[in-house]
Amino acid sequence: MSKVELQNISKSYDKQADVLHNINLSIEKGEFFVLVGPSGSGKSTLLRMIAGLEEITGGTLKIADRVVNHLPPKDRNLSMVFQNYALYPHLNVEQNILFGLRAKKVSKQEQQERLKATVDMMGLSNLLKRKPRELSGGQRQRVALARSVVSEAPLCLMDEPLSNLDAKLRAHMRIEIRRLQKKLGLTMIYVTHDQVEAMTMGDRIMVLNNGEIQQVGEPITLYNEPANLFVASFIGSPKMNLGKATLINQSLRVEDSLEIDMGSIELTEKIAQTANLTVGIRAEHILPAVDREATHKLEVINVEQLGNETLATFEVGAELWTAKWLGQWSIKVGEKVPVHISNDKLCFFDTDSGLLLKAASPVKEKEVAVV
Amino acid sequence: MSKVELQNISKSYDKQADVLHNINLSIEKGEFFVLVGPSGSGKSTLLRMIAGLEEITGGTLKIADRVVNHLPPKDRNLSMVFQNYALYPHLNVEQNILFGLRAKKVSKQEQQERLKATVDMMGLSNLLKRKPRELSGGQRQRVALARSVVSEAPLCLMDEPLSNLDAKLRAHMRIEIRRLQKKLGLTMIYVTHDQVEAMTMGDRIMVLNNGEIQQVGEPITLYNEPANLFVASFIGSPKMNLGKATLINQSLRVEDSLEIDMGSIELTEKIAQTANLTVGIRAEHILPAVDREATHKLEVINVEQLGNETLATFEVGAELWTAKWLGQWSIKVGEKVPVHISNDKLCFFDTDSGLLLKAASPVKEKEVAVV
Amino acid sequence: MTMSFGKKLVFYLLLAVSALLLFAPAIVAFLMSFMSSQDILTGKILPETWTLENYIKAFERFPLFGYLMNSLIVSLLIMIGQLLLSSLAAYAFVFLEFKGRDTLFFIFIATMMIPFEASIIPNFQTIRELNLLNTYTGMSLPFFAVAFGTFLLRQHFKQIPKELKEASEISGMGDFTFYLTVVLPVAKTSLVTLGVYGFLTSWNMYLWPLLATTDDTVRTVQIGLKQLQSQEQLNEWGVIMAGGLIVVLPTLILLFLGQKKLQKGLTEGAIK
Amino acid sequence: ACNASEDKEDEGKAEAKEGGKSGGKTEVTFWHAMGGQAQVALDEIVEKYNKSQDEVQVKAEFQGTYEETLSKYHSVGGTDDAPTIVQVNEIGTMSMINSGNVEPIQKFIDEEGYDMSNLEENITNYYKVDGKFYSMPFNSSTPVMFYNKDAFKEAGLNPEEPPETFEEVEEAGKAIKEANPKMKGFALQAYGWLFEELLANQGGLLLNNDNGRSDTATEVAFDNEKGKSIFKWVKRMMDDDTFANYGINSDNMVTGFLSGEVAMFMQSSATARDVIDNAPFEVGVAFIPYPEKEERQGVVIGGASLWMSKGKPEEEQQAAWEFLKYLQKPEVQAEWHVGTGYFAINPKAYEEQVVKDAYEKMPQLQVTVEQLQATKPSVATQGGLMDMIPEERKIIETALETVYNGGDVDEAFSTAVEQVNDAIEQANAARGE
Amino acid sequence: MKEAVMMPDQYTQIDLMKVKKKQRRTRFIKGMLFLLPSIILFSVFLFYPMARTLYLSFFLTDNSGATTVFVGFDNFKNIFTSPIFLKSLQSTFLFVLYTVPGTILISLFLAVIANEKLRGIGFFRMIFSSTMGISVAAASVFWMFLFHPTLGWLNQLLEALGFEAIGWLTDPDWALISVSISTIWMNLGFTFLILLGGLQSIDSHLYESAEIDGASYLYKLRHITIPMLSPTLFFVITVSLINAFQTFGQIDMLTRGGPQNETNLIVYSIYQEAFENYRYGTASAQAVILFFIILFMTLLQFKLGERKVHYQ
Ligand SMILES: Nc1ncnc2c1ncn2[C@@H]1O[C@H](COP(=O)(O)OP(=O)(O)OP(=O)(O)O)[C@@H](O)[C@H]1O
Ligand SMILES: Nc1ncnc2c1ncn2[C@@H]1O[C@H](COP(=O)(O)OP(=O)(O)OP(=O)(O)O)[C@@H](O)[C@H]1O
Ligand SMILES: O=P(O)(O)OC[C@H](O)CO
Ligand SMILES: [Mg+2]
Ligand SMILES: [Mg+2]
Repeated sequence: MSKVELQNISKSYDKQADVLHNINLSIEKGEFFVLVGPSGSGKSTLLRMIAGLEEITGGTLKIADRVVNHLPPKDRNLSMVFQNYALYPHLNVEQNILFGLRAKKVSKQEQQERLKATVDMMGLSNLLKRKPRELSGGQRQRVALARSVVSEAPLCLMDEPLSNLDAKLRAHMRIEIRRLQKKLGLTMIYVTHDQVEAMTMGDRIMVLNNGEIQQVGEPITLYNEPANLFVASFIGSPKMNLGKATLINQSLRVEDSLEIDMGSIELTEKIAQTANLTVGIRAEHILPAVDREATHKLEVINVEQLGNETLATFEVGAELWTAKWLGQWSIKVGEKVPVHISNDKLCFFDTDSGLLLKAASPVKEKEVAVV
Repeated sequence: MSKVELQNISKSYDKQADVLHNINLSIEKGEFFVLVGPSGSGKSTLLRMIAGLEEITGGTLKIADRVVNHLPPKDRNLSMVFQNYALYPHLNVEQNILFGLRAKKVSKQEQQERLKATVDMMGLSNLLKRKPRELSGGQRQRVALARSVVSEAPLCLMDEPLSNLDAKLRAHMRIEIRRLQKKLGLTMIYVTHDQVEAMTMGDRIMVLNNGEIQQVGEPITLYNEPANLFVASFIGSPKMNLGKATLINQSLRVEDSLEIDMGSIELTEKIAQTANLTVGIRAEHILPAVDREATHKLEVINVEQLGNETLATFEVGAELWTAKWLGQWSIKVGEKVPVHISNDKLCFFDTDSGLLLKAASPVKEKEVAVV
Repeated sequence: MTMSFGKKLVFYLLLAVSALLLFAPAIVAFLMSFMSSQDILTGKILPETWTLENYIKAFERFPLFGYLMNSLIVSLLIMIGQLLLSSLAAYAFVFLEFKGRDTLFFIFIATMMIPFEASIIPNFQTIRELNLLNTYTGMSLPFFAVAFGTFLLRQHFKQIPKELKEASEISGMGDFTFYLTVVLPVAKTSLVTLGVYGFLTSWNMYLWPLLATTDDTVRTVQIGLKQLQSQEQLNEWGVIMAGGLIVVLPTLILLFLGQKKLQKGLTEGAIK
Repeated sequence: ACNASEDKEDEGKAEAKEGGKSGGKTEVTFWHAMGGQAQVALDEIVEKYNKSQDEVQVKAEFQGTYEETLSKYHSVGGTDDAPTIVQVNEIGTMSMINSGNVEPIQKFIDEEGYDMSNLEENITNYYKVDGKFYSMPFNSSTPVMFYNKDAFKEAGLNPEEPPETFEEVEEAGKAIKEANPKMKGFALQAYGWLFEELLANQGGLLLNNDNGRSDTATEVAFDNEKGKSIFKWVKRMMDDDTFANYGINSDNMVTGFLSGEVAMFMQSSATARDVIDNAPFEVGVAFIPYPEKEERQGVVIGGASLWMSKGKPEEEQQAAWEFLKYLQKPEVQAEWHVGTGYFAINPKAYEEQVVKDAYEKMPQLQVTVEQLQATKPSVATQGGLMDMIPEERKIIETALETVYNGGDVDEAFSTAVEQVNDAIEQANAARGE
Repeated sequence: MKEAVMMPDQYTQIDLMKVKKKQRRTRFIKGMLFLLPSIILFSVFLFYPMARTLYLSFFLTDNSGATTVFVGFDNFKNIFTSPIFLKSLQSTFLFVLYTVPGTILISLFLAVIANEKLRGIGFFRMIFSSTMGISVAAASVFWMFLFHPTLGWLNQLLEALGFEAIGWLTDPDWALISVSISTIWMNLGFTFLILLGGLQSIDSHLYESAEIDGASYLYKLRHITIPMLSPTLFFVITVSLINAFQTFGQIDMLTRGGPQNETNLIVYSIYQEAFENYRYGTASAQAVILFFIILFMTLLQFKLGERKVHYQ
């Protein structure tokens, strides 16, 4: 319910200058805002600055239209869920949840009311007397969430809250957190290094690298139109296949080994004039040439059968390209396989600046008839 | 190059009896054999017994047709890569790799030769003088591998060697290990809790639960024909959708909420006679009813856009079922979406014994014309 | 790991011989404390007849029980004082950020290098001046602040996830409350370690209680033992040994009870 | 922390320092250095005294050896923790006077006109400094030579005629060794006091300025043949292999004597009861020896006297004085004498029946008295007086040990002289002299 | 209009600076409050005495320790020309030389054999650590008897084996060794506990890995155990060193510095000088020397030792 504004925020540590650099950002009330980026890119730092756990070196931070740079954490009216949950190991679930309320001297009765409501919502009612070490990872996670919910703070910060969980539980918790946030109308700032989480949970994603914003936008936008090479290779799994390319007339030569005819596709002036081109194509756009005409034959370096899909890896010059096909395909390592690379699915980047020159032609949004 | 045979192997600790129970298994020369199972199922114990680090409580262990129950580790002619690498922190990379050879008093010259060969293969040549703490996770992993390779032991054991790496590095190392094993013709026993690793690396997989073998077979077999409910929900991601079902004539009622007409599909006597049935269907077999006729309409609980695929979650009675569709679908939470559940893709299990009664009709293996 | 039978045998042999050698002085003392003087003077190894005479005498000759109580009080005082001061200081060094913190910490650590014995004279004079000779305070106060304890606890506190502190900051909890309600309970084990260690070392103190007491009513058991020994002119070894055993019994029991924790706690604090 | 401990401290202190009164009685703390039999005897006397009246309660506290007691007293002198009465051995006299923390008992003698003349003259001689009594003599001893009569018999020596001179001791030692190779002849504990006594017995002075009695001593007076003769004597016995070395440990020496390792040794008469009672053979007691070419001069009074602290309440001091007087009574001294081996400082005690009975049983106890009475009064037998004598003893002890362990006599002796002179100089400097 | 917008911003700028300063001050005060009890006690019982000791070392004193005459560096000159003090220094260094390596080697051996996973190992660990619970006074009494020239078990044993009895505490050639033996014994427990802890924190996988590589027991000891234990070893060496220089109790009870000052270790010498000879001045001078010795040794140890130590 709180709007968060960052104006020219920057951060330097004694030992490391410019951990964050001129961050300008506005997060809307009730928005689920996801922060992604490689390790060390400054995600946690940003979050902790918003929480007031880290001093702000420069710029202005506003929460709910109030400058809060100088306020200690407790006066910012927010809650935070830590990566390792930060549960007090010597307190039981109930005491953990109420810890903050007690510190704030909330009346006993209100404590109990809020506790009950929260605990019911999170399904923790019959774990109240357990110590954290007697809980499973997922249960701990929920306690940490409950602690944040019970505080009724309108702004909630989460730092990689799911990274310690196993895949199954993680999938489950993803849904729960999202549901809760919607229900309570929280403004959520959520740090993760997991792309699936980023893609599936956020209203908007911000990609951070080296303390600079790479792109802010809706998940699908980031997937389809990555602003630069970094975002392209960071968002999506398997990562986008990339290769250096030279354009001669309408023919594209990738990594000195792959010729792609651009046919009738119109290439802007910009692309033609870029000295060093990099092209990218998503794994699902290298198609098996079964129903389609084969554009290339590529040698298979590795095959991974995931059951419902098959990942084939090919060598393209110095690069390894991966294709992702639905179903189970019987391909053998060493075979040369005919594939179809749709030239309209290529993205073009300027190798030097890394910027996107042209995105792949939009995929048609598929719809299911809704009743 | 060593064959490994386990005959009636079992293991009890002082504090915990029957950690492993009557394991019978034969691993072929040069095979890449993967061991999976949930935490505490006995994977490490089994591996350590083969290595000679743990006493064998009962049964016979043969390596290369020789009974080795009584032999100390060093006489079993094998190498092992530990989950945490177990690098000697006070020795540099070279010393780490050569530790075993020195202990065995291999001649200086041979040490150097083997070192060079191994190091070149693993791309460690310019890290030789570094201490482990100065290496990245992936580099450490490679040193641990190199240590095992340099020993030239024909049998190699690995205990969750990739579990500490990040996703990208992990994908890379998967391929490298597999390549190395093929190249050296090693017999490999590989413990993992990661299904992608299990599915993509192993010639055969063994699923262990509670110290008992659940199923042994090729990855695809395990995916398509899980021997029981445990394997069904353990192999594959997202996990197989399961639900309790009752069969009345040819009509299947799942979780009291979904009616599936079995149409012309022939159900064996066995299925008809089973009191408690559980049916399962993989996420990719719940299809969007676009080109196909809709068999059901389900309410969407959650949608996850992964960019190249969309996961939709539906409520089916008490269970949550997930569908996985290629591409980007615009569905909203709360909508009722028409889907097609192919009745021939259903697996049938006996709820009480957990055993598979009938697997899904075989998927047609797709083939690409090979040149 | 599996170990061959022969290897096991060798280890047991080594262990048994070492244990015997190491414990011999204590065993000798134990045996002698049950011997009559006659047995001792004739160089017997085992008592001819086991007698409790020596223990009775030891208690009769000396207010050993009072000494034990004094030792207990002084050791407990020092233990509590050390726990309190060290934990407060360690808290500041770990959880508070302020100017000069690292310098102060360095100074604290440097005090470990000042031998107490080297400054014993002025300390004695101070205690005398403060009129604290022959008081429990005088015997314990100088040992309340110990760099070792601060250091040990600091190492343990550092293992408390920083997030606990941050979480409590966000929920608006003050430092002292956090120290009391979170740090102390969470670091219980390390407090026990320091407690046992502090208790053992103060129970075994020698020079200071020797100087700081002149009065039987506050004397500690170590000094009592020394007196017992210097007073028994004709080598009533049995009585002396009985006294010795009475003196070591409480600490041995405490040590055996706390051994595991102590070992773990001490190494952790010592190394990292 | 401070508060909590203060509470306890108050309790502790309350007990420790109730001071003046306890249960209506005036309490007198009495620090002493008496262990073994002597402690048993002393405790008995104190208990009797406490029961004999209901005005004064004496609390006797053992404080270790004389050195430890003295140093402890110095460390608390002038504070509330100081005892009412402290027992200090003879050589601590000067150090006590200099400390300024004592109440000379002359004050009480004068106030009451108490008659000190009924005490043994030799003893009062020692403790009268500049014509004034600072402390009350209590336990006085001299060193004597104990010998094993059975061993003498075995060696064909006359057990009733113990050796008198250094040379005779040596001869006896050889005879004993001959008869029993496992037994040594003589043991001399490395103890400064014994050196001083052997020196005085030849008429040698310890310090210049008349043993420090006419003026503060400025250097040693034993740097001569008399002093060295003692070292030489030991050396000769060592060469004969008739000397038993127990270093500074008196306990071990006594044990050695009792278990038949050595036939003769010198020690304070104070241990007489302990030795006689515990020996499984007949013990002889004799005068201490002297070099043949010298004449026997006799011994210096050893043992200790009792001092009163300054600054204590009038009442407490008075009570202490009462107790001190009690200790002089013939019947008390008689008991003390036979219970330990110390003299009776009040000669009337020898007429008590207890003494007579004891002499029947243990005629040896008489020797100590005889030796004292045979002493020729002189500056030498009056003994040295200075505050650094404890240090002198340490130095002499080290020198003796050096000889015991094969060191060169001349070197050890001259080093000792040098060191003692240094110590004297320093002590005088510290007093600003 | 523009200015109007700017104004509040400026205010907040100034405010922020002030607020920050204030916050810094309160943080400092809070930190000090937590440290205050320790700082006070350190000042009273550590820093002040150090200064006072230094001060005293320039004076002569009377029996109660009050200064009388200022003598400058005379006290230092005196002790450095005094054969007794020089002897005491020599004995102290010898004592350190005997006890520190002795303690470490023996406890290392004990820790290594007690680190095996064997049935009943807890019992042995208990025995090995027991001397930590035995006080100096009690231990001295025990050893005093063992060293007894006639009754002592050591001499009885020697005689039974046909050797000469030894004057353990009276023979100047033996006294320091005897005291060292008993000291080593007293220190074993603590050192053992720490070393055992160090051993147990070595990752067992390292040994398993070496086992598979075929390394022998001694090879593992030499190439894994010792290097991995080096930080712990470094710690115990430092602590033992400091402790050895501060030995007092056993001297006071066993030998009182004798024979011939052979065992007159520096702290005992300080004690005697101050509390038996009443020369607080020279005693303080000795204490100052002791302080510098320990400081120097510790620094030296850190300089030389650190390099060889392997930290994780
Ligand atoms: N207290 C500190 N002092 C100096 N540098 C720091 C400090 N804390 C973090 N850094 C540096 O700041 C950078 C950003 O750190 P931050 O923790 O924000 O990264 P992150 O994006 O959260 O990474 P991860 O995904 O690994 O958690 C890193 O380079 C880190 O080394
Ligand atoms: N030394 C031991 N003593 C007693 N029980 C043990 C011991 N080691 C393992 N176990 C038990 O044996 C069972 C199997 O352990 P194991 O380590 O083989 O599991 P795992 O399959 O490797 O699990 P994970 O995936 O968590 O590594 C567990 O229940 C464990 O608690
Ligand atoms: O042992 P004592 O009491 O006879 O005293 C001997 C000496 O005089 C002490 O200085
Ligand atoms: Mg982070
Ligand atoms: Mg495992």
